[in-house]
Amino acid sequence: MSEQKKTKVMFVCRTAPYGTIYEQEAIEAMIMFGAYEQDISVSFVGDGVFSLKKGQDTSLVGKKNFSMTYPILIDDFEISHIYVEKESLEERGLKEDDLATEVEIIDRNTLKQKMDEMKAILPF
Amino acid sequence: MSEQKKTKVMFVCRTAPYGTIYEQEAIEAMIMFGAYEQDISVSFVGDGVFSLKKGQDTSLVGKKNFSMTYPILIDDFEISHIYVEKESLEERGLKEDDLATEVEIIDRNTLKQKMDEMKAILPF
Amino acid sequence: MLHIIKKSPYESSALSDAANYISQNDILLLTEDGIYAAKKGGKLEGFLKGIIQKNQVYCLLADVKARGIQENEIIENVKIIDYKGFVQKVTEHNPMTWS
Amino acid sequence: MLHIIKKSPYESSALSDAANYISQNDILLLTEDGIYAAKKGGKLEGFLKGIIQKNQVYCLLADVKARGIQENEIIENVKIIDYKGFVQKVTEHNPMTWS
Amino acid sequence: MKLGVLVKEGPYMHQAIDTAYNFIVAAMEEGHEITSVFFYNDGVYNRCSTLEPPRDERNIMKLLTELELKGVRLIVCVAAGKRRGIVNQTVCKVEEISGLGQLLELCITSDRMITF
Amino acid sequence: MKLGVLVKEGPYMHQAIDTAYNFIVAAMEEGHEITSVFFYNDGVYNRCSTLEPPRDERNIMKLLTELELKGVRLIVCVAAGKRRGIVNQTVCKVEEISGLGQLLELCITSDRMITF
Repeated sequence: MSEQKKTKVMFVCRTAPYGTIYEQEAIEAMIMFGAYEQDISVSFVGDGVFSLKKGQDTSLVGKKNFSMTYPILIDDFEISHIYVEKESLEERGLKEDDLATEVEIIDRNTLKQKMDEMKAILPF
Repeated sequence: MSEQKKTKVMFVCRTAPYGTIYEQEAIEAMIMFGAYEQDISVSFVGDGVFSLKKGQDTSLVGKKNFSMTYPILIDDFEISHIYVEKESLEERGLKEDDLATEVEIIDRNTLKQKMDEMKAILPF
Repeated sequence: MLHIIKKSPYESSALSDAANYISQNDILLLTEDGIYAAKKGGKLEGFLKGIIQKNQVYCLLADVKARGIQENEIIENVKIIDYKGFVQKVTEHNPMTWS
Repeated sequence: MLHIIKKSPYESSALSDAANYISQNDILLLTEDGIYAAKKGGKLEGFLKGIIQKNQVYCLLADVKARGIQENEIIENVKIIDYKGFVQKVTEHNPMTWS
Repeated sequence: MKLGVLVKEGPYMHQAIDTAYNFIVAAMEEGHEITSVFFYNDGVYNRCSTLEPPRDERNIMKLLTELELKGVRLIVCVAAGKRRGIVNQTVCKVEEISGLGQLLELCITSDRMITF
Repeated sequence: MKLGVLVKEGPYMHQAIDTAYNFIVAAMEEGHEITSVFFYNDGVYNRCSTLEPPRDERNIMKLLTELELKGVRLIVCVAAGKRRGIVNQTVCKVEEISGLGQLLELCITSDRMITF
């Protein structure tokens, strides 16, 4: 399929991990989507940025730690971009160092421009 | 059963109607509880006060209008008290006139004192 | 873009989160419990008025009526549309739901 | 009373609603996504510190760890307790969950 | 236009499926095509075959059957369904169960994707 | 102490049942009695008999069976269950289904009621 014909889809992740299943099921969808050779990107906005916090240890709550998946989304699952909103990080007292994986930290206006280019936006 | 032995239970309704089912299922529980001759009260706090707004017409959303039940909770279903928090009404621009039924409008501190007397609090 | 809100602004950050992403030519649609943002006299009235100065704001008739809000209780310049109007807005703008 | 919070203060009004009802001798327990209220450096740090000045505030160890928050990232004077500590607080105070 | 629909919340608990239903009916009346309705997260519960709401309340199963009869394709995510117990024995129609690839397919083939 | 538990959210979607489970285990270890666990609202989904979570994920049905074996009584609200399709054919145990009066009974007989 030629580059031009790829469909641009963005997951917009706005929820914190573990309190609800949204983030986990969003990742499950990202992984499946990666296999179809489209242009899939992921953005973290609002409480979604907490999903990337490093050092997660879910042993005492009895849940699966899915934060391990973020570092391999791009290389193993063909996700095009992982964007994180700068302002949301700052409001929550998080720095780049606090994140479990390498991401593109961009400001709201820049992220909005990316959203405007999408064919479909999937909020989680 | 003597007055002293009645169990004091309070429903604390904090959610707006129709967007979620919490208020409707709270009412269903209130109606059942009324039959057991205990001391059941209901309080509306935060967005819960919107449940009492008069003039609800659910015909276009296809849902049941359950606001008709509030005016008969005390007389028909033996609920002891319906309290509404004054500050929550004010913050939402609602006056006593806007409500679908007669209630006891009390301030936060007074409502808190009532809560402190309860054996069980059921949040909805 | 069409920004769709379905939670109450008094209990959820959905509207204020969305507000950061409403750029020129974007429109806002209040549905379900999001309707309460359009009610006059509440402490958040000023917030919605700020958005209205720059962008078109709509609210869904069926949800307004369900919640007992009369037309004269709706903040000025918020337009009321029905489900067909909702459909039309979706055809005109790419939708994003802030839930 | 024991006030239990399980939603993030950044997206839900649960904590600020509860704060209106925390009277003398009441205690606050942060669980699940409520944990984020106890994280240092966020824009809501001042809000929790206001509560701590008058009331005991606890957070649940299992939820703190799950969310990758280290002990030194927790606001001072917030006490960390495990599920047994949670149970003990419930036996000492009548619980109310603000969800 | 071709409109794809994603439903993420369960029946009765949230208004999502009611709003989606009314939106879809209006869209079809206006001559638009609904490419499919994909049920994800708690949305899969909308296709549980044993819903028994009180008689004076709307029956969401019937509303969705009505859409099906008008030609709307309903798809229940297999993974989200299994996790919640919406499987072959409990789903309205076994043929509705499908994978997440169908959601991406919807994004590709629809002019607009809307989430409820 | 006698502790009554009310669960209002469904499995996997929310953390409520996980927190409730860990709370109950800790309470029993400390010698407290769990009067019952009452499932209301979406909480009724926790007792759906067909949950099939992935193998590397916790199985909420098994966790609840474990509590039952320790003597904890589980009660599913009949009205909330019917509305959502958790009925005789789909619930883990038919005997668990009961009315809202049981919730009030719990308030009366428990020293504390806690909601998850």
